Amino acid sequence: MLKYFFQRFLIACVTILILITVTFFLIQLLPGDPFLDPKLPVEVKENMMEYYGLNDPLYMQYFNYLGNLFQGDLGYSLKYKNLTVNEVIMDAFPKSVELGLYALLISILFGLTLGIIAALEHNKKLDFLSMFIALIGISVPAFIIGGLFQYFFAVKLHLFPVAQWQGFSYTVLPSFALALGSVALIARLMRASMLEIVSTDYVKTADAKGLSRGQIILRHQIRNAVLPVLTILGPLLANLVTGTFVIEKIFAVPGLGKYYVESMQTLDYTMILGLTIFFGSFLVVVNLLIDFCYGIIDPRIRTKKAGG
Amino acid sequence: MVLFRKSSWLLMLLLVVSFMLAACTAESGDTDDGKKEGIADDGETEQVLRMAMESEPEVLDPQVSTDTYSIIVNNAILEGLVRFHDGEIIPGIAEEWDISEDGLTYTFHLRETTWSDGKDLTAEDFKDSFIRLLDPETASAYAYIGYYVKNAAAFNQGEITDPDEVGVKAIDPYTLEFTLENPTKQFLSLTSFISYLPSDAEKIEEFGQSYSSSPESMNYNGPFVIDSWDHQESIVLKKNPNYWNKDEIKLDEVEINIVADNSTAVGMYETGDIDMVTLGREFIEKYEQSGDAEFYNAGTTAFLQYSYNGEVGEILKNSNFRNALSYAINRQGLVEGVLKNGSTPAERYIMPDTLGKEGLFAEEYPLSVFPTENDNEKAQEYLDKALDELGMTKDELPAFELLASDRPDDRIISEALQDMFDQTLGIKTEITILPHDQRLQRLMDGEFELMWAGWGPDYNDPMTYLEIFTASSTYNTTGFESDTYDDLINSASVEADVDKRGDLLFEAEQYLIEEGPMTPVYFESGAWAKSGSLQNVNRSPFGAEVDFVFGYFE
Amino acid sequence: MRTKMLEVEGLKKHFHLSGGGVLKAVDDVSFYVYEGETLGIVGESGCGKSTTGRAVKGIYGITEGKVTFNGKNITSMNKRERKQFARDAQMIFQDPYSSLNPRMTVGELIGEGIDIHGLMRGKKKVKRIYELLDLVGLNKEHINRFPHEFSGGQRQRIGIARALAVDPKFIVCDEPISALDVSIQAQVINLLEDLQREFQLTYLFIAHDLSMVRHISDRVGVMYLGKLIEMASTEELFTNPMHPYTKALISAIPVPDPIQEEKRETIYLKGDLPSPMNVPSGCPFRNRCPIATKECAEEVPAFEEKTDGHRVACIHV
Amino acid sequence: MENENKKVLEVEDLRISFDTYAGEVQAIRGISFDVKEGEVVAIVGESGSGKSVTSQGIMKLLPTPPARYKSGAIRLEGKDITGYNRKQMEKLKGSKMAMIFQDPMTSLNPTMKVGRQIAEGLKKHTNLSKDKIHSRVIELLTMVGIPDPDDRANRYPHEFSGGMRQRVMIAIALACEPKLLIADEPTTALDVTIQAQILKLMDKLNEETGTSIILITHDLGVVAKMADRIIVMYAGKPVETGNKHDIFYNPKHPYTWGLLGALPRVDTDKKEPLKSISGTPPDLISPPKGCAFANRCEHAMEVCLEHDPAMQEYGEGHTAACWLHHPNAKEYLDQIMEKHSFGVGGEKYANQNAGG
Amino acid sequence: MDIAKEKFRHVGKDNEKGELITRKSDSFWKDVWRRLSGNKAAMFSLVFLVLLLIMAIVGPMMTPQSYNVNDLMNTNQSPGKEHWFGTDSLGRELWDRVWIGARVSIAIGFMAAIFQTIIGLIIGGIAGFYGGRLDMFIMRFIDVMISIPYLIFVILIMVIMGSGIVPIVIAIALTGWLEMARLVRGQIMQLKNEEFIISAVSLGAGSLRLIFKHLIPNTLGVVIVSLTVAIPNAIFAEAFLSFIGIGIKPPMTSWGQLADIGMQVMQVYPYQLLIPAVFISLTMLALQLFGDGLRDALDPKLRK
Repeated sequence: MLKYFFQRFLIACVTILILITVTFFLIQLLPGDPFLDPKLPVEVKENMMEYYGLNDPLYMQYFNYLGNLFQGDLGYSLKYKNLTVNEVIMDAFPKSVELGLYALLISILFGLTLGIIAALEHNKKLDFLSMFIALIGISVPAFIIGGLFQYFFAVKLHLFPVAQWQGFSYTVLPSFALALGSVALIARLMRASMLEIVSTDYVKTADAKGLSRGQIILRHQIRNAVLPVLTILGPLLANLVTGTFVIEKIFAVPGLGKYYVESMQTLDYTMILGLTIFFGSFLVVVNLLIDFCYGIIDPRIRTKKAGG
Repeated sequence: MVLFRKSSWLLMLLLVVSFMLAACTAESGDTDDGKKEGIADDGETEQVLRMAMESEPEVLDPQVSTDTYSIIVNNAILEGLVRFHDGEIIPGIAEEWDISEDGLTYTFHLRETTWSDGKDLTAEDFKDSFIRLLDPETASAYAYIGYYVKNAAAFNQGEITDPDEVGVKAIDPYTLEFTLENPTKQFLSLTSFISYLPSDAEKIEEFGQSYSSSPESMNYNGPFVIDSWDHQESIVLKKNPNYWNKDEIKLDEVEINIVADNSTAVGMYETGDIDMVTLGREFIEKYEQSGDAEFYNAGTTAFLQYSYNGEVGEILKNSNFRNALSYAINRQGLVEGVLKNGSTPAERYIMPDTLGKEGLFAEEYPLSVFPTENDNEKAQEYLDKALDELGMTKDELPAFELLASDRPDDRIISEALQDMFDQTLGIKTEITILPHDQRLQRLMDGEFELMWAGWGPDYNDPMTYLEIFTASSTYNTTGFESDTYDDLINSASVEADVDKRGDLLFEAEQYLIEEGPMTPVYFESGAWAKSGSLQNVNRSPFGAEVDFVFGYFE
Repeated sequence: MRTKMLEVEGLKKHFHLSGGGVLKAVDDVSFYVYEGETLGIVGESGCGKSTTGRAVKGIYGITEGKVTFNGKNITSMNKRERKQFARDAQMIFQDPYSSLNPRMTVGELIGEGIDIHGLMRGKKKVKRIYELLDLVGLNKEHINRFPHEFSGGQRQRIGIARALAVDPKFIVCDEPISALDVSIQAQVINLLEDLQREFQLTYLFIAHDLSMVRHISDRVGVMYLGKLIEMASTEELFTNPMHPYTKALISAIPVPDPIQEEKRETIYLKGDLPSPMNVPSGCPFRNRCPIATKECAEEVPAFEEKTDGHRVACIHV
Repeated sequence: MENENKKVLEVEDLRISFDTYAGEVQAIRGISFDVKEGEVVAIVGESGSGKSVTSQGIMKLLPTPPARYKSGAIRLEGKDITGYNRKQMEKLKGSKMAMIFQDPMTSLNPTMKVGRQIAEGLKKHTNLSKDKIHSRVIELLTMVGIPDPDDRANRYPHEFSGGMRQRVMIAIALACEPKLLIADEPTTALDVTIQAQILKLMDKLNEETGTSIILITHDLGVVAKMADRIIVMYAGKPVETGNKHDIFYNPKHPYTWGLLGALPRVDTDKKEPLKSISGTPPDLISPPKGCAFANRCEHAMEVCLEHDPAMQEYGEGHTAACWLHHPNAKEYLDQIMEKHSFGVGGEKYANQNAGG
Repeated sequence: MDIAKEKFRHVGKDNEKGELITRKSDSFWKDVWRRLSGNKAAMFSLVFLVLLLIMAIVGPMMTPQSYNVNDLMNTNQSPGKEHWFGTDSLGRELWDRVWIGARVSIAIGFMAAIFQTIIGLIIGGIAGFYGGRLDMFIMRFIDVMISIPYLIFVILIMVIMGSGIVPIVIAIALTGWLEMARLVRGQIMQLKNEEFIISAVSLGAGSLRLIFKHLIPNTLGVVIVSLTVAIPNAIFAEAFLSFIGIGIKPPMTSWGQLADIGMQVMQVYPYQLLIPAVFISLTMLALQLFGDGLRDALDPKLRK
């Protein structure tokens, strides 16, 4: 088991190193620099480029960056000039994670329920209703959903605050808006997974034991059906945490997504790199964790890995 | 089976209920926040201003920051030698000042006051801050704002290394003297500008590059201090008890929320979460109808810029051709039909509210060159003439690239222009939309044909509009190089005589309109709405975009 | 002297698993097949019989050992020889459901070998396909149908026709009947026998069903955990099995005759087949063997000729 | 076999269809049989003959739809359970009757410990305390021959080999001492040596507990070893029933002849070709008008193509459905009986009960 | 039973009939279509999509106005007799713009989906087919690519190629192919172990034949299904790009852009949001349902 994780960890490290390298040189391909301002006299700009080390040869910039990175220093942002990327991450990431986790929770709760209902009522009214609800989640772009939620539930009905991130009530609308797509995803996956399991032999065995339908569903179907759903939770969480830009913007949530997009648009080199590395590592860690959880839930994998 | 069907419906119901439940708990949470509303428990009006800002200040360090939002915040937490308020220059930390006859020496007499932490605020602080602005080590983007001062440019560019040679002197703790390179009319107002604001050397020493990144890491000398700063979420300002003029400050607290999306901000305004809001183009009509919209001058002259470079430049250099385009533009239509934000058609280049010799430049030197509405016949005439001069037929005209940034207004105006040129003249354009920074890069590389652009003033003087088109200006990548024009601007900038200077600037504007690489389209305004009881909050094209320092609730 | 069409010497096929283990699917197996005969290979699941078949046909690379077909080492053939080998040696598969490409018609399936080896085209090819269909007892109208429309037995006959299309000399039959019903098994076995007679084919017949192997084979080899443990002529093997595993295997097959079945004595082996991932040291069979002794753990018993043409790998024989 | 008369299960003219996109598949087209106490009844037939559907039909394990009970009655210990709903069936399943499936690799829930899977049925059908249930689980595991049952009960199915899993399945089935055990091809997926072990176990349990067994298989060897009575099914219908000796030594139906002939004979010269049955079973969406086997039958007569033969009795409990035994066909029957011997072991029970 | 004796004449077995397949012969795709056409939701979706395509072609021709002609006197007019879908802030007919937007969005959806499918098919196919080191290398490469911020690519492409349909398609496809490649690789890896592939190998089939005759036809079903998923994804991606201000070249428009503009004016002119939003959502819904239907129709488990 340990050996397996160590292996995975090594591969992940190499992947991240390549990621850093590729991203580093890719950004250099973009025309322009972080200090675009037609008013800037040439000399002033020279001063700035010099100060931020952007006049060094690329390879030196690259190795400097790596050197700092190994000390855990992602450098100062070039836009928010007195904030380090570390500070930005420490400050904004928990908010993104909070939002992402709420959304994940909602997705799991609603997604599983809808999926289970749909599967149990296969080809009946509730199946269609559940799947229709799920499909709407996939069919409407997030920014429209977010905007509509905000307009109706906050501006018109005053049920929730319009925007910002100052307490539980502030989290409801953005979390739901963010979750809708993944609710649909999970619901559909769960439904398919459940339907597959309905026709497995061990469900028949359970049936032959004389278990009631509820017992069969709870003990045999759902637990096994959840496994494939689990495998997507990692990527899903990563998506939810990193893909919040639209929702963050609409609901003025001070998360990382905003920094990410903004850094890209303003060529804030250190920020782009820092966040890319951070998100890349986050993705890797989440996947490792999910792998681990998967092992706990599915005994087959547990021993296989222990043995291998 | 029947049983189970029921439970399925039950589950479904449960989902709905859980959402409703969330709503209920949220509502009860809301009542806790209820005291945010304007009226305090004792019935007296609470002096708390809540507002929204599109973006977070990039950096509050006055010598480093350049962006609109830092300027708004710094205007409230720091005070320069003078303060710019409601279109006027009023005394700031300097009680009074003397300007030498030749306009080259400014002597400021400072009042005895302290930083927010009680430390004395002296002329030395202002001097150090100014030197810091110029220090190449600071790598300030706005270092050039200090170039008017003697030897400032040389020091910034490393030609001299002794800061004492720079024309700024602390004669005694409360007397500061600036010596300029040339007489500069706008210098006094510049001293209210962000780059001239003082910063505390001790804090800089302590925090290094992280100076001003949090409330504790900076010192204040303005009406307010920062109470808390949640990055990208809100900045809360509290009244500064050590501010010299604190009696004039009515607001106890200012809560600045960072809300990027304008419709979100408007939503917050409608639900009473904020007291004032800038109105995007879309909301103006609605608020105008209810009488709640107020308009303010944004100061920007929006114009269509041309490139004189290359083959396309040969066509665009032709003044008849530019006139043809100019007459094809329905300025009134754009302003009234599309923007609706109180912008006015540009009949000249320099924004009418700009200060002239004594009063407004536009009143002292009236000019009205461009039609407010399109004149298709004239446009056609000009085009025919131009084609004649160029020796080409209309079919030989290329499809021009029209470059615009991805701001929604820029996009829509460029689309409108495209249609106008096509409908009136049959001139085809291809619009290229680029993110703001990428468009800037194209501008600075001079890689464009037509560009939708504009110029916002750095200071209240026609010069800010005119100097950008000199041959040596970094902004001017259009290929427009005219000795006549450069001479006019150079003469004006060293001219100490106010009347002569005014004449020179007017001549330069006319020349630019005739020969210059741009066609003014409109003078930009903005609209905003504020709660009825909020008074004395100003919006101005110069200085801080929003000035709430002296605001109060009735 | 009969010619040996196929000779296998010291064949090993190991798989490196992604987890890091090594699966010794076939471990040092040697045998030969005479021209025109049927050699049966039997064994339980996981004993490596199918892997042996595939390795012999050159589908897998060989870890160690030598496979000679008509005197040529199959791993060192040139391109032309390889193509000829691909034609001369054919294979019939176990699963009639997955061994036919579901997107191809019966005509295309049977014609594929003809196309690959460029044997004939156009009307001639169609005529040949009709012949083959007839040969395996299918109708002409089946030519445009898709595999999923056929029953298992019919599909298996399509598979046979597909192999026959290129006039092979040698066919590896990889459990061709184990997925079929009893009545259908007989059809296929009879067909294989008929074809062998008609075209002088040589078979390597892999199966776990001993009675069928007994019926069709001239000689039989028994495999256990990647090794051949006994090999003899069919009569000899079934009447005089020497290896304790072979004895148990033969006795375990229920005979479809109630009276005989009652009279028979079944040897029940203890325990389960070990996983081929961890084969016991020494004799692989020792921990289930009723006559195992300490010595059995010490070394792998040699696969030796005990009586004329009867080879066994057991130190107690 | 002492209580000859006590019938555990009676099935009468059971017909089950499946509704599919292509139409109604008549999977079982009328089957009647009974199972006496302690008896092992084997249902033999090839895939698609309806033997598995019959077994699952009795247990009502078929999902409805697409399955549809068209007619027939099922009586368990004399009680008519045909119209039982799910709740009523739940009480019977696992306690009165139990089932073992073909593939032990997939019939156990991979994420549940084996002990719990056995205990589940006990919890449902008995009022035993937790401890008692546990000790019963251990007892069951011991009974089916799983070594170290205490440890094994806490393991997951993937840690068991195929044979061991099938033993666990048997333990699950026998947990509540059912009257009837339906074993649906219990050894098909197992290796021969393991099959022998499992068969021995089943045989032992049958003797010890007196549980009646319906053994569903296609392997006539297994039948010969295990069964008391045999039902041969073809295309959704039984074509011949009888005790072991009737079927093996005096078969009446050409399909049974075919089945027996298709097996390699132990006692004859091996180079004699097998008697194969050519062709393929009919598609049960449109079963033929006459005898379903007629198209593959060497001895088919005109009547076979037009009329479906009814079951005729040829001795106690020995019935077959074939026109050959109709008086009108006697000449032809005699002819072929002289030429061939049908059945195994060389013993001829020639024509004793023909026309009866 | 009374049956004439002559009926008992021996006729023997009928080989032809014994091997007869009574069900109608269906090719794979015919079979799929039959099942698909039985799926009401999928068929409704198909009809909707076809209607949409037709309207995208003829819609703009139904009004005398054009999608790009301004009418500054008639901006933001509500839907009604004169302006079927109302007008936008430049007084342009939303009716025309919605159909032009449909053309653009659908074109982007299809082109991006097809483009990324082709890339994914080739690269995933190579990885799956050759396996080993090459596979390992490609998969790592994909891992890295997935973590690189998508917007960097988009901005890079926009800067190099400008705004417009083609750069957007390339930008979307450049990231979209990754998933497709993984999917195809998985399929090929699975197929490689199928007996029919081994069977073809043992017949002496070359790589080309294996790929084009055996592997690709058998992955096609899965690929087509993911294609139907890729189309809405691409339409969504375009909408997202519009939201962050990177879009197609004006005066052309797309649904994403229309919806983005509509979002801004939602509180004032709700129809400007509702109309494009409804079209986007219905199209997504239709594509999803059709994709689902296709998946079901292609599912080999249901074929037996």
